[in-house]
Amino acid sequence: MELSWSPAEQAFRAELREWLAAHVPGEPLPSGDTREGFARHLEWERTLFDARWAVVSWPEQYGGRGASLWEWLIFEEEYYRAAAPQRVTQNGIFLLAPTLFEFGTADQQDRFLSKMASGEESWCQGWSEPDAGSDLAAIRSTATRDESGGGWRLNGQKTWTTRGAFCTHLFGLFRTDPTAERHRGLTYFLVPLDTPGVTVRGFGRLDGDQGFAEVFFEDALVTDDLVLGGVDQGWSVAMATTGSERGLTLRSPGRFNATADRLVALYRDRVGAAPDPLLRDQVTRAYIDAEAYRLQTLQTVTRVTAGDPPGIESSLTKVFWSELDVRLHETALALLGYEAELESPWMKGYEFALSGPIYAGTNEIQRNVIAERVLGLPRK
Amino acid sequence: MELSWSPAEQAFRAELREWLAAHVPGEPLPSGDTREGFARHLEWERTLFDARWAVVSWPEQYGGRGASLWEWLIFEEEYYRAAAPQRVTQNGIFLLAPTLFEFGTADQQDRFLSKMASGEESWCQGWSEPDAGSDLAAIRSTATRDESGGGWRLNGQKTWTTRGAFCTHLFGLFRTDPTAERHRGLTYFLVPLDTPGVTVRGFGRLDGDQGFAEVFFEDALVTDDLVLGGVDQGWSVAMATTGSERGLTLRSPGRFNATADRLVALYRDRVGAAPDPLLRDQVTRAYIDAEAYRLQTLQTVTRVTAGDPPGIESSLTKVFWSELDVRLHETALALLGYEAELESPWMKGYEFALSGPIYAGTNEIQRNVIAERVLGLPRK
Amino acid sequence: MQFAFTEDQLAFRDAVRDLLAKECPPSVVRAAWSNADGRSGSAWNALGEMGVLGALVPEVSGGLGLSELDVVLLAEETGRVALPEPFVEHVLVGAPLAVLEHPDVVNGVMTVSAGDPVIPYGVAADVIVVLAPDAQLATGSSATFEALTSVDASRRLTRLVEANTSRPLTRDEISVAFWRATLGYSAQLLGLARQMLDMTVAYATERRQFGSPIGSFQAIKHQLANVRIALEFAAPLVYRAAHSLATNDPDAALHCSMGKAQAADAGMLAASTALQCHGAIGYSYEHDLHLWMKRTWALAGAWGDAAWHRDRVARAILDRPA
Amino acid sequence: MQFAFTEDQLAFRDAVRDLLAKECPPSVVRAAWSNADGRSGSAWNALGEMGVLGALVPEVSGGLGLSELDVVLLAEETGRVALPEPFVEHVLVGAPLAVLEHPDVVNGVMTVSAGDPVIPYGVAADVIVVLAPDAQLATGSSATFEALTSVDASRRLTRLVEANTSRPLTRDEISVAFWRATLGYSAQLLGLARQMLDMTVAYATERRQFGSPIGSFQAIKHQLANVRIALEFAAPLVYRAAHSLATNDPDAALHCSMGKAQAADAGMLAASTALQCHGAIGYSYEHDLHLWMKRTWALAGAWGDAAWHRDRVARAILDRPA
Repeated sequence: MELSWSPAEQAFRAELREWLAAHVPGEPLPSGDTREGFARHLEWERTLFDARWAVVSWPEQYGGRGASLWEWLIFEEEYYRAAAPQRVTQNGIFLLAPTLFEFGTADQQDRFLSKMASGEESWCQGWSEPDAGSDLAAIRSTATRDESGGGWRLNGQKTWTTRGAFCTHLFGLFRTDPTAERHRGLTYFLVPLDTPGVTVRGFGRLDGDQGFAEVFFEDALVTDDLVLGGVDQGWSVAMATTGSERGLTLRSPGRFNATADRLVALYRDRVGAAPDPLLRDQVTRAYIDAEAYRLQTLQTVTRVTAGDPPGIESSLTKVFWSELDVRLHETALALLGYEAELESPWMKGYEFALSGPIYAGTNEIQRNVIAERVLGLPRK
Repeated sequence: MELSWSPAEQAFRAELREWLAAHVPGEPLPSGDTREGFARHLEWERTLFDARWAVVSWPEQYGGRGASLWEWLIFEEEYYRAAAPQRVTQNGIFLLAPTLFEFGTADQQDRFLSKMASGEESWCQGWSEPDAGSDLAAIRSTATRDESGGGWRLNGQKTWTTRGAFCTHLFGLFRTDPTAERHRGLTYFLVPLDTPGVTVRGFGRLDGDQGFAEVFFEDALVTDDLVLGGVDQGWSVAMATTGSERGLTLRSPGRFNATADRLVALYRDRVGAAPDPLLRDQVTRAYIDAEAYRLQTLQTVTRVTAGDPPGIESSLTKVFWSELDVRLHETALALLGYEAELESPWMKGYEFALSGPIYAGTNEIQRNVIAERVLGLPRK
Repeated sequence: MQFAFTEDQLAFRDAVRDLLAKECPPSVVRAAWSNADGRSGSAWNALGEMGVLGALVPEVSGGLGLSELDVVLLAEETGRVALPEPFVEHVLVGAPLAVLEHPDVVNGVMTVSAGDPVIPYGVAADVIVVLAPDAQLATGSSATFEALTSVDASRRLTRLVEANTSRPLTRDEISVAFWRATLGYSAQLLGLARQMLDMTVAYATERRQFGSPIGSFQAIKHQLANVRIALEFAAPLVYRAAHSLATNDPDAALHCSMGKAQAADAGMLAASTALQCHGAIGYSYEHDLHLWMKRTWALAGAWGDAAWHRDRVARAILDRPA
Repeated sequence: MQFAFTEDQLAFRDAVRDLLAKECPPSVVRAAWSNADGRSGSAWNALGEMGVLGALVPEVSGGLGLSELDVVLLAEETGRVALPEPFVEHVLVGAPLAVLEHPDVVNGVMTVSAGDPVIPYGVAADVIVVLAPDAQLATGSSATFEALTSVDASRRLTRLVEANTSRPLTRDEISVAFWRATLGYSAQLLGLARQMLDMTVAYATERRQFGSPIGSFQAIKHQLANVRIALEFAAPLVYRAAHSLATNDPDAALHCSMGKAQAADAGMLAASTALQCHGAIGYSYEHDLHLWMKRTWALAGAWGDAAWHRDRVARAILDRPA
């Protein structure tokens, strides 16, 4: 066991910290879940990309630094510590890109990855449908073969598509085999949102921002080169993405450690010398949990680096970080007392945190997965 | 709304308090879940009975005072406040007696009630079987018609029978119609444990006391006059009892208010002037919850007194008091720190409290009942 | 001993419930998020005509001369429909204090709002009661405010900057005002929670995933059962607090703190459970759930949050010399 | 950066696990509840022959000269089988302190026990380390004890009354002893919890009610999933604490407190969940579950319970000047 960083890693951190100190906007940007804020965030992404900080773990040819997972962890730590802007490109970078690297053709990789990293093209996720939420396999949107058009005709509706109203592209699952049921007969498509027959309607999330969208497909033609992975192979292709969404990549500990540090600062600021007998324990528990999450991640990264890919244990991680994030913000709001209802980063953060136990597989689904696939309890 | 006691009720309380002060043993009796302790407790029950405090809410002819539910609540408050001995006769008094009053023949009532109240005859409950725990309707023990014997032959096994090894009688359910399934075809029998063919084996509970028993039946003959309610009607007859076990009668608030008061005293004793920042809130929550339970009971008794019997809401009560009892004791043990592991009334009480969420329908079953029958959520 | 409301109290409750069902459907709450003053309009006038808005005003001053016990269920009903009005501020706090100076508060022609220290609907109110930093009764037209933004956009939160025409409040007035407001918010929290539970039960019964209504899954059943349990053991503390205020019980303040702490916790549990069981649908701004949820967040923190009130209980039961 | 144990450390763990599986089945734990000294007999000797009992003793003194990081997994294994021995007291606390005066502690021919202030197996021990009220190293034969009764009848708890032959401990010795004991109990709590979880998963898979294995019901699944989650996020804190002690990290004490608090909470959750999922069967004295449960209760409270250790963390992170 070795819990200190190598000189190279420390140098990486130092360079990054210096760059962030020089470039992170002094004023927080407007929410990236609004049209104007999204544009402002894309400019920031461009700045990150030009300095090759946008996708540190990617190969250099696509704008990355070929950084190790350890360096990526350091990047996340520093990024959140610096309170740098939210990553509006994250659905592409964290959800689609791993799948593109694994299943994409060389042409698809060349065509999409760099533009994704620079924010020139922005991607939203087309999983959920009105009747396919927790039950993702209930997808009904179809893709019908169109030989004359040299591709597929998309029909149906996706919904709860994060930032769909502002993005240029969508990746999602459509049913190519109408006779197949549940997980079978689905195909993974890459869809430019300006394709004729595609209509996007933004709608509000809990916090009022237009961060959600419904996407309607009416005989929208997508060519064969926009199929990712094999036809009818969509589910297994997508699971790689879901795996990374539910697992390590989206929720690095940096975010929660930074929040825990801000919570501690808030406690000291509000409570001063006399310990608040009621909230002191809550703050301490949340701080310890954030630390536990960081250490558990180091454990996981050690395993992954040794060639043992993150598996179903990612369900444990998802439940823990999402409920920790809620606790961190609940505790902060409790410290704010009557001011909790006022507009503040803590309230905004609380509203966002409340989505954690719901998306990427509700925590109810995750606990089923833990019980059945980690503990081996019987399904029926 | 009137939240004060009438002069008559205050007089009742004063008389009782005086009597308890004069008669409650200074030294706590040995556990009533041991053979020797059980005998000592029966002596105490006899003392209670002779002073007509054993069953205050019963008619005078059976040793009661025809007291109101309100007076019964007062009795319980004072009884627990005085830290008087546990009621080893409670299974008869609280579970069987209501059923006897409702379904028993005049002969059965005369034959059993007074002796039950005095402790001359002591009753244990024969519900559970090795394969019928939460799933009570899975009862397999049988009663087969024996015309020549003028009664029924009992066969099978009951288990987790509280204090079964010390009692003289058992009440329980047996399957009289082998062709009927689940809740149908069961009959409620009153069984003297000295009946030939009945074998009782005591075994230990969590705390080590022999408070449990297995009861084996091999062609044990019980005569027709020991059937309570109609043949094959056992389930509906028993539900009255279960209702009272799960509902008001067994868990009057007095017990929890007295425990909460002792917890507050313990906190003051251990913590002194400086508030313990970590346990102060836990103690306060537990105290408030005990108060809430008392008030909710007053609400229920008001309804019952107005002729509206306690219904399925008793599931809400059972979950709350059983989990409150655990919290009260957990908090006390936390206050005791390293001394928590030492023999003490708090540890003994904790071990007992842990049975609350399990018996009389596990809290998992109770939450199903609340969801389906109180909230109306779909079964399937 | 009788822990129940009278026929009259229940009949009054039913009448107000019927009125609010008609005058304050969810569309009115949603509209108040974006309209001029954040208020319901007609619902307020209808309550005024019914006499509810002067319920605690003595009859000699034209009110109904009722007690906290008579109005606690009415406040709960206004919570159930998330009525966007300074109902508690006016009925329980402001009208009884202001009626001598401003007789029109009795029927709601003039509106009183109140806060400690922040005041909902301050700008729209004709009269202001504020308990901190300087406890005073002020004429709205003479006052200037700092506008604040509440997570519940209908609350139109303000902070009093200064008022020219005002009188200070006595210590008694301050104490009565504070505990009545605490009681009123506790009751509204119960109503909000009951409605969120009902909404969620209805949704879980109709929404199907994996071929079954999600309400048939134990994970949903047990979460909702826990909310029902929390409500079952919060409401009696709130009703007892109302009785204690109405009878000047020496422990009335302690009882109000117990009620607010428990009602706030039950409300927060109901809110997060309702959201979790609704999933992404409930997370959508277009769904009504968030209107109830955000009102709950606001009321749980105002007039002392659960931690603050539990600390008061702790001081009373733990710290006083044994 | 590498958060993992070495092949050697894991191999040592496996060897000890195999030994304990053979030498300490549940029957040995149950027997220790009623036998003369509450101990395992052969398991102790076997551990001694393997060298485990002198693991932290320097090689110059005949020990293995290993670190806390090398033995934390061994302590976890002794928890998994609920080994009825003063393992932590001897291996992590006593042997390194006593070896110069009593060389035979290295192989366990002499047993050291330790406490703060109460001492398990005090009467049976040849050497006693006690940290309070007077921190000293004492010869068992020269000491008199007050016998105490632990809820875990195998622990044979005692309080030192007086010892004739003893030497006081230095501040450093006290500090090292306390934090090593805290670490050892934390690791044992993890092992106990893992075993209770395994027992319960096995039981829930085989026990049928309502026509299905009870482990197929979501109410059971989610409770057990919560235990698994608690363990997943307790273990890394304990292992990190071991590393910090082994490397003399300035924050080692803070890290030990985090580990004990989290491990104790996880253990208590595992215990109550295991009991609830076993139902009346687990509530029976004849069932082995209570042996693990009561050991968990005892270890959770000893060497500082969760509240005490969280308070230390709070002092470090919240109260130090910003």
